[in-house]
Amino acid sequence: MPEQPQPDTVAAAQRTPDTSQPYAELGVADDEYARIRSILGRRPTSAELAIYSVMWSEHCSYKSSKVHLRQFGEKAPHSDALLVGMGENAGVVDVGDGRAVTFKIESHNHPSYVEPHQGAATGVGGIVRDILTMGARPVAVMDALRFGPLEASDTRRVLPGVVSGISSYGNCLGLPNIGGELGFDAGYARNPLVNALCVGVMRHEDIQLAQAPGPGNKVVLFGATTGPDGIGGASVLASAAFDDESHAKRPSVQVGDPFLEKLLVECSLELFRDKLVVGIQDLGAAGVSCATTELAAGGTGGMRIELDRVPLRDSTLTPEEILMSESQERMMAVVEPGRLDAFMDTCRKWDVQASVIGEVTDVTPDEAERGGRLVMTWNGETVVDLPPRTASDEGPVYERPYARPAEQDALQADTPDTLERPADDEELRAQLLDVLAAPGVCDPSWVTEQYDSYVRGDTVLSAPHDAGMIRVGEDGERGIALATDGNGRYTRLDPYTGTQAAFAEAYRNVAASGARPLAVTNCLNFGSPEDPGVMWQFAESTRGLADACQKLGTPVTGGNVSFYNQTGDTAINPTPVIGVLGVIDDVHSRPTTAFPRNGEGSRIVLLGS
Amino acid sequence: MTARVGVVTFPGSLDDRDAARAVRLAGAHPVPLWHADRDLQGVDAVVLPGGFSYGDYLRCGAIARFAPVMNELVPAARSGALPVLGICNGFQVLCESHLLPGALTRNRSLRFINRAQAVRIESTATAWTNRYTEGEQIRIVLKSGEGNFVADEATLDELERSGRVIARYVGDAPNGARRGIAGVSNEHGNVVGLMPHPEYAVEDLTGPSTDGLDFFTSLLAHLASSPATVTATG
Amino acid sequence: MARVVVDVMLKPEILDPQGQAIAGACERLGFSGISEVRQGKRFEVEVEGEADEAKVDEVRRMAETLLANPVIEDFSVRVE
Amino acid sequence: MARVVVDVMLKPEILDPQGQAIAGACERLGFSGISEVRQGKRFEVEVEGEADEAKVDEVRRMAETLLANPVIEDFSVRVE
Ligand SMILES: Nc1ncnc2c1ncn2[C@@H]1O[C@H](COP(=O)(O)OP(=O)(O)O)[C@@H](O)[C@H]1O
Repeated sequence: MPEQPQPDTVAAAQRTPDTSQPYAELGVADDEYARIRSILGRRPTSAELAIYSVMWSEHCSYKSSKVHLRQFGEKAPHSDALLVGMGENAGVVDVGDGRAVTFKIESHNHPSYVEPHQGAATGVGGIVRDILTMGARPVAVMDALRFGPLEASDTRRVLPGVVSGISSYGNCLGLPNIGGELGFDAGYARNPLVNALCVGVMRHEDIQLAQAPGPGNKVVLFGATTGPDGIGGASVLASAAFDDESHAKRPSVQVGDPFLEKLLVECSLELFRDKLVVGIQDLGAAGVSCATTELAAGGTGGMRIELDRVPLRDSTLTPEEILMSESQERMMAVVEPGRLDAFMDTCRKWDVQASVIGEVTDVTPDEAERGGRLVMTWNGETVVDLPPRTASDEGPVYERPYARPAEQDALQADTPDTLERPADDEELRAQLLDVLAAPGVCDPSWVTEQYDSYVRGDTVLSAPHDAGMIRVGEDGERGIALATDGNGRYTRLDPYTGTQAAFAEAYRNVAASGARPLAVTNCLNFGSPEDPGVMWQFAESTRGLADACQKLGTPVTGGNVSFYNQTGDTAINPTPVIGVLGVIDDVHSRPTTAFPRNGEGSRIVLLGS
Repeated sequence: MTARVGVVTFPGSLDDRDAARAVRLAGAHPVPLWHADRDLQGVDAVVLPGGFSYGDYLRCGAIARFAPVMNELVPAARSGALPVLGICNGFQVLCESHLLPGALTRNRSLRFINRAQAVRIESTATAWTNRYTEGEQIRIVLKSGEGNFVADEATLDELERSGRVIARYVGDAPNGARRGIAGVSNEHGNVVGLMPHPEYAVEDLTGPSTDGLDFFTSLLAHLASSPATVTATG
Repeated sequence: MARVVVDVMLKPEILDPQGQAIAGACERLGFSGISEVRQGKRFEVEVEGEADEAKVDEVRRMAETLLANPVIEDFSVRVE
Repeated sequence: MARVVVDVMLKPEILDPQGQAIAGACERLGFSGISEVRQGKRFEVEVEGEADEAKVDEVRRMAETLLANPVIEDFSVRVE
């Protein structure tokens, strides 16, 4: 056995203020590092640096998008249906009869390029846990996919892998896939988009929030053990702290275990039903760092964690690696001491491993003022002592410069009017057939046949219909409908209108299924925010969506931003994928997307302009 | 007395809720059975539902076969007393338990198949198919990744000869199943395994038809006509 | 700690669509001279202590009852 | 005809849920002294003629590009 390396402790950090730290390799900017030092009044330990680096990453902090996303709140139309708005894991909408629905889209673009099957699978797993965390039973998924040209060799690797990943994970979890999108464009070669949506149903009183109230309450980690998944980045910390070959090459790939996720879902729902948790958070991209800082920030602000009590799959993990690990199928709960035994019994029943790793603590008014106090120990030594709100809520916010790209005019001037028209009927026919046979237009059943659309027995509409529809509540009349849409080409031509068009299409798809559109989620897939042209697209796109939502009276309840979708310097076409949720009072009344078989003599009417 | 039909939940079972719904719609009373209990609670029959028991990681049904509840179920089923319907994963569990011959392997296409599927009922001489007519075509749901029924030629011949092929796919078997076999029974006709899902074809709203309901009403007819069976398992 | 390996292959008379798909892909990708591919499973079982006869027997029983399905599969056990 | 065998296993640092499920089942079934199970794939590749160096190299290239996923798996090739 190699000797356990000495961790970088708070005491050591105080003793050695000038030790140089590999913050830049972790994506922390100079001024961000300076701010961390000023918050702490010393240099961060490497474990603290790990926490700030992931919590202040673009992915977790929304530092480039925040100023634009605010509009969704500011311009939000009044809606009686909104029970929980943006900011929580997912928004919650009242659908009547005491029932509420929560839904959200997440991207898993980059991981799905690196390892298509696992990347897409864990994308589904992540969004399902987000929905579960709100207290809801996940009831359906959808997937919006974009790939490079069908004939590109890369697409041949990525597309089947992505589809099999979504299929195997979603099917094994028992969630019907009720729709999605399939698009192809050269821009997505080497940068596919894999956006997964999940929707869940609960009773109003079951809403759970990510919070940790009550000093003395136990912090419990349950689900999978923690392994070296997705911590490629953490290796710089490990190798900076000590020389150890084995830490140099950590996998960036996370592998999903849908069976465990299924157990986790059933176990968590039973925990909620029996009122055994006071706060809960899923472990997403930033793992233990995110769950602890967010739970603490949402409660007293105080928490004490013994990191060495985290159950490990690989005993050589360092504190930094544990904090950054992206191992899947894990959840963190806050439990009253008196209910701990009952909590553990339920976990045992479902064969889900659970460990108490710490507790909620009180904070002094002084500490509260600074942002709370999160302390973590490793074999008795303090390796983290920071104000959690500074990591979770007070990350950097950037007003990135943006400017309309010069080529935008040329792009818009290049109208289809200049294109040659078909010379005769023959040519028109051939062109029409070409369009119908195009990969993004033709029958997608090669994909949709791999997804279980029936499981749970409540699917009223799924592929090939315009919207998916689910009956909510056993044998009830009420249902919800969902559609996602996005169009990178339109959005590239005019980000403001293009985004509105995508939203309007999803809205129409829901309306055409007989449901009343109620709320909106989105997944904003863009290039680098450091490119002013991309940032302009983003600003216009969010403005367009916020304005349209205001007009149509449907608030945005949540979403996800995915930046840095580019190959080299070339960004993808800006691709906001918009999801619209509607409610239908009687699912039996839904019209379907087909002319009725015995409808001879019926009139065909075209609505709109 | 309303018949009581047990529906087993293994870790990873998915279609237990739907099997229970179908039992209820047929007019019986569903009784949830937990994999870890050594107790069938005196039910009159059992449905082993679809899903991915234990993740189906090793082979579908291979681990579920050893669940404590199976220790009770297997002898009662083997003796001919207890009617058991295994659907999809439940079929796989029955094969792994050697209550039914053959095995279910990966679909020929190597992909999961989800679709409404035409199936022909080949035998009505079982506890679960007596309300159909022989040769009747029904439309139920096929949704599986490992639905390709295989067995050696001698076993297949014997199944055919003894009328134990109870359902076949109409047209080419989408999963490559030998001789188009979608379902088989044991020699007593009380144990039936079926790859496609009748429990998803019980309501017009959500299924491709309501053709699947008669698997469950067949059971009720069977129980009504053989009261001895009920007490034998009670 | 010692490692016992269990190899499980489909019986020769059982069709192996995965193997066939791979053989087909080999041809398309230009790998020549491949006449057949069959895909099976390999289990690496770590046993405590030495892999003595008793341990190997235990793994053999495990293979028989759990790791392989004798209806369609053959298996072999060896110490590595 | 000669047989070349390719064993493909998940890299040690990659989660193996299949192996874990099997190890759990072993324990419940009373197989004792099993500390870990990992599940991988075994390919039996039949090559035409002799399994000389060129052939084995060809199979190795096949393993790299087709049989194994180098992002998460390791493989080994041998003549049997
Ligand atoms: N990736 C996917 N996952 C699930 N369903 C999909 C996917 N792609 C397309 N679909 C479904 O297939 C049907 C047709 O899709 P599409 O051709 O995109 O429809 P439209 O052009 O009318 O939006 C729709 O019901 C859609 O929900």
